[in-house]
Amino acid sequence: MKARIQVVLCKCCTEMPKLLNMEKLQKLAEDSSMVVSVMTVDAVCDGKDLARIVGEAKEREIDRAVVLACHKKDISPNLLKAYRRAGINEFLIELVNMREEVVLPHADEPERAQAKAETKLKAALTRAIMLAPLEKQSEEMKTKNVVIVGAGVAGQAAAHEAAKSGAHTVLLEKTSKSLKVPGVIMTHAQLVGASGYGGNFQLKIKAGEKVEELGAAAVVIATGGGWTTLKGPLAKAVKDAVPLYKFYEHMQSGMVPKGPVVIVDTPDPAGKTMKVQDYAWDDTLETVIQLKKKHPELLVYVIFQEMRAFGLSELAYKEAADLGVRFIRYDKAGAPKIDAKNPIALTVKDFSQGEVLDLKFGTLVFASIPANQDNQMIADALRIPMTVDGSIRRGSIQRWPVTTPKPGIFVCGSALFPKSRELAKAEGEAAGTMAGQFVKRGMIEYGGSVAQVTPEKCSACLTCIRTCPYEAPFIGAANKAEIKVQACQGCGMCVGICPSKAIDLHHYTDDQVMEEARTLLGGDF
Amino acid sequence: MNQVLIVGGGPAGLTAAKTLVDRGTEVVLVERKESLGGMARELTCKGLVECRNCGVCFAMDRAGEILREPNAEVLLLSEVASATKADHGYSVKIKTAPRYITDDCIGCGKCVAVCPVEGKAIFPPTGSGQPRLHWIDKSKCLHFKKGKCDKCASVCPTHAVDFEDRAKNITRNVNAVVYATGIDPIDACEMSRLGCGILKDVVSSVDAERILNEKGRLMRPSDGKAPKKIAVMQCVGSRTVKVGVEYCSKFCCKYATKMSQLLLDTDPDINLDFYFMDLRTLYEPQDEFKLWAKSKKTVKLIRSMPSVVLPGKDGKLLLRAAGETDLDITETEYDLIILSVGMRPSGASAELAKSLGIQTDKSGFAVANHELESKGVFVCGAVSEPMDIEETAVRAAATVSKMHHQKEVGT
Amino acid sequence: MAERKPKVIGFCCEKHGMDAAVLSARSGKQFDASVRLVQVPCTGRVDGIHILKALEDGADSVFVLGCLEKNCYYDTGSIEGRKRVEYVKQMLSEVGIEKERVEMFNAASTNAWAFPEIVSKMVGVAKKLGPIGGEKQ
Amino acid sequence: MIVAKRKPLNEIVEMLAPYKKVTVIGCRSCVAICLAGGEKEVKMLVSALKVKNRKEGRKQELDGLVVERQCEKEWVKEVEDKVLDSDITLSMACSLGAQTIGDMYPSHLTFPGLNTGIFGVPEEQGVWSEKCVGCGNCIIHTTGGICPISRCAKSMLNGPCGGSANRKCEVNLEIDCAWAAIYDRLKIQNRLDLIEKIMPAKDWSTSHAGGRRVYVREDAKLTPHQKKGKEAVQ
Repeated sequence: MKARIQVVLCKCCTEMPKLLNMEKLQKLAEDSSMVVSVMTVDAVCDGKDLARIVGEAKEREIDRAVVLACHKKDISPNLLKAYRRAGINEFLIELVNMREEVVLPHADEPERAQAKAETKLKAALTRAIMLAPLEKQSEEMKTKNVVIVGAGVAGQAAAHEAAKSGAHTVLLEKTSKSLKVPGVIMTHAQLVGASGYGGNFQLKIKAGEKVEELGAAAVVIATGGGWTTLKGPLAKAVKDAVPLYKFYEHMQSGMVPKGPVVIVDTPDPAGKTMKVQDYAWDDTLETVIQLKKKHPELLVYVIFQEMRAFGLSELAYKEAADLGVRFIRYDKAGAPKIDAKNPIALTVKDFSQGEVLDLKFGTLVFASIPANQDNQMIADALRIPMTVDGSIRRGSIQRWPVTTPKPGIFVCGSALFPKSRELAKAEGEAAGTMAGQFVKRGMIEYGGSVAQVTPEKCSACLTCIRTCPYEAPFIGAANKAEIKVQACQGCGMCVGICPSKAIDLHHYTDDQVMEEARTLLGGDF
Repeated sequence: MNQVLIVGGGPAGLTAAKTLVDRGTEVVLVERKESLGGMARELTCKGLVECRNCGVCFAMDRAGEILREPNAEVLLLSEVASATKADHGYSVKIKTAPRYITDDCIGCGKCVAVCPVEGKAIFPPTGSGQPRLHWIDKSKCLHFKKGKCDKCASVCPTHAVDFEDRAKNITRNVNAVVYATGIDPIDACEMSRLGCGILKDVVSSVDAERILNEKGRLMRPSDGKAPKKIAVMQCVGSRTVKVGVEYCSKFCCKYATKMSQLLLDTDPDINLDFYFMDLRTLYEPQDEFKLWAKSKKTVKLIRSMPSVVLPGKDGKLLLRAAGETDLDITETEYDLIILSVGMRPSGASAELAKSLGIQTDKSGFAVANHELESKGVFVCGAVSEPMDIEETAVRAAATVSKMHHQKEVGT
Repeated sequence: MAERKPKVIGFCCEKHGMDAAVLSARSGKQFDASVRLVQVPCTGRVDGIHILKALEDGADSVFVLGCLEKNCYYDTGSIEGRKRVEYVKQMLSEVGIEKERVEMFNAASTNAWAFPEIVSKMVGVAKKLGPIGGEKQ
Repeated sequence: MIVAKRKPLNEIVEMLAPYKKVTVIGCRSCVAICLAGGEKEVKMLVSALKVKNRKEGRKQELDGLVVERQCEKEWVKEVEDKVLDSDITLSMACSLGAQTIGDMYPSHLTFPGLNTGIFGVPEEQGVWSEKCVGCGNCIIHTTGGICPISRCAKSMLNGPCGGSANRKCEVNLEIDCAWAAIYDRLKIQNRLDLIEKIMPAKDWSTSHAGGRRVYVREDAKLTPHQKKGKEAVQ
């Protein structure tokens, strides 16, 4: 293996404080094989020095470099750009974090620090020789479509925001409600299948009876809560019980509710688990206040396990109480019951007062927001994770709050977690913006440090396919695993788990990792 | 060339800045303190093995990104002196106080060690704040007071101390302002009956977080021993007319529950009692915390607000509280008591806010409205209402998206 | 020569794992020099072979450091990583080698205290157990 | 597929202790798929053994390699020299692989590295369950597609037995009663009448009871005339 290596030592990072013996390091570098140029610069982050480095690199026609500097994240952008100008592939540049790994933490032990630095240099050189050039590719997004599943508060907000950054929004709505939002609106439509990857999805959408294909660059999941799927003894006992949002709509439309009105947090208060569905408190309080203001004579009860009047809705809580709304807290033991034979009275034990109450009611309202049943179908179609209680699971917060683990798929509102209208709207806007920005790029960047399969070794055991969070591996025409490069994020999970060692990760191949480790362990410090 | 001024380098400001920068808008971020991160700097990550979604790392990671961002101008130790309406936005004057430390600082802390001033005049960046540079408080530093001391300068291995550093006045023309000055924690000592400020081992949650963030362990301030019996008390300062904070601060239950879990992760044989009014944990439909508490023998959830904390025998603390349903009074001994304090909006009624035309509601929070936004002033983050980091991030992104729209309509 | 220096190697994910190390360094924290860091994109990339090979090549103890579980940049990477480590630990105990020599850790980018603690723990293990097969190696 | 499990390493260590030069051979078929004897496992085993030897200060040459299908002579042939060059071969394939090598090189020692278990189905990643014992006479068309021979602890043909309670087996309360499952399945298929039918005692001669079984396909066999090399010689 022939190579022409340039070694760059950054004084700013590796010398300050005066700890390491730069001359020795330089000497070591010069003496190692295949090193054609060694430079010591004041600061690699400094434009002038970068220019010098590049000049030298061109002149000595080096083909790879080892840079001893500081934290990768800080220097790599400019450094790599500079080297690209010198026509050197970014994956042939090995950055060594001398500053944070050697100089700073070992300030009191110069000898050991020096030895460690030298070993790290050796390791970097070993690795540099093994590095291979990699090209990043890009692919045009075929459409500007942002498909938004669900046209609730969050969905509509998302549509508005996405449209602002020039995306074509397609809103899928299960019912036939008419809306004023930009873009296409498909009623009676459901997402039933999907293929592809962030930027170029192929979605199967069931509109009415027929199923049609639709290309999409990004997907926003805004299915909201599963209001319609209220389950539990109370719901069973009282046929005409309504979910909160319905009650609210009726109220807006000027309908006078049959009193007294009883609002219960969940239809399954004595449920096996300690399940208290995060009851849309702000909405409930808003509703009862309006109700009380409209009809002061009406008796209104709110029955709950946990009063989650977050933030400013605490004030609404007070206001409601002052208006004469009766709040009753219960616990498992005294959970509300309704005699199915005469479903007009509800028995509940007021926990704080300890008395058992018999409440006659005209209207029974449930404020809980169960997880939406459709989530399962959608998560299945898009192959994204869910939580145990049936809502969509958000990806790592390292990425962003409203994202799923899969790039290009965003999620907002009660699909993630039961929320109030107001917050759902904000999340919708956030998700919409992100989707819009994602589409605006118009290109998918991919490749580089991604996984690759050696077909001869593959046993098509499907382990990689089951393990990958991004659906990148698939079984190709040759009945061997292949990697969908556009979907691969380069985490290497499939590589680590492949029982036949048929997959390897570019830039972090087994040999590269183990050789580096070996060299590092070779040093004595 | 459109530039946006962001006031406040906390979670809200940072998220807004990042969102804007990502779409090619240039931002000027003005932070009063010496490092980015706002409240998040001093908050601890609540996970040991498993993430508990406190969102702290999210804010701090953004801080790191913004500092690397070429399109973001970060001004630390700075205040916006004035913002006057100009065509296409505002002309803002920014005062930047000198730091007296250059970027060469490597955060070794030798300078702090040698500083002769009582309570030090040179400080490391607060908590996990970014960037990791020290700074000198001119008002305390002997070099400026007496004009001779240069101990820090002489000991600094990278000669990063620069007494010649001068204050700067910067003027920028921006076409929008994001007002995200965030919050101030309520001082637990406003509730003197709970022993804060009188008894050493009564700490506010803010202190607890700071210590956890620094050391990863909680110690008794009095004798530095590891506490074995801890009480966590909710709604200190929130939901109390006395302190004048009638609203619920929203995030206290979240951080307190997660912190309690962290405490038991680090030391399983801690006995922990959790006093609360209503358990308002965020994003937990299953009441995970209740389930968790049930599964631990050493954890008790007590629905009661303790009335008073008294000194007990051999350095312990005595906490008096009424029972959950019956009203008989019980007294329990603790090694350490953590008061979960709420928050107040910070700088919602500051001069700058007024000059920008930001009004406040009766609880003192800044009010965001369309009229303001049409003038290019956007209020976001916890200064507008109580919220946790994750919600802050979401809302900041949402707010900024409005601005995007404004510009297309406006200029 | 003085008493033998322990050899500790850590496979460190380039996201929060590395960030935690960097932050602690920038906070002026000191830790034993004998730790060697190998950067991997994600702890999910770490393979049992890497760990065993490191022990073969003379490491006294090996640790893997990744993002907090459920907060892994690649969603499930650090969970995978932990599984690999557990498997290796089991293999080691089967051949009668102290399984404490191998550990999995998680850290977030914001806790500066975590990394030095991890290092001192693993160095402690290395010092206590000494090199595999004694000094002669 | 055939599902196997790695032997406890201490057993393997013991087996190999006396020998200086060891070749570990894995297989890319069933055992790779059930994560027991693929290249990864082979490499990890070799590495673990090397670490062990390092500890014991034992000098032992260990080499690991993998073949496509160890139960077929041709594939094994490819690594013949490696095999014969060593004192002992540790087969990381099912016992079929181990025996194939053993039969090919009788004088050479070949030890098993795996415990060959079951004809299993991967229920989910990391979980394999037995669903066939290879009795040589399949009857699942009469039992709703569920094999009582393998899935019932007593291999009952006319179950369930008296020990079946709340869908669990009396032999081990962890196991579901196969006949309960069969009942459900037949019910779905509206073939419950089949459960009434008394099945005659099973002829086990097609199974292992009939002695070692050899399946021959005359039309597929090569005639002496076709055979090449020494195979042609009777």
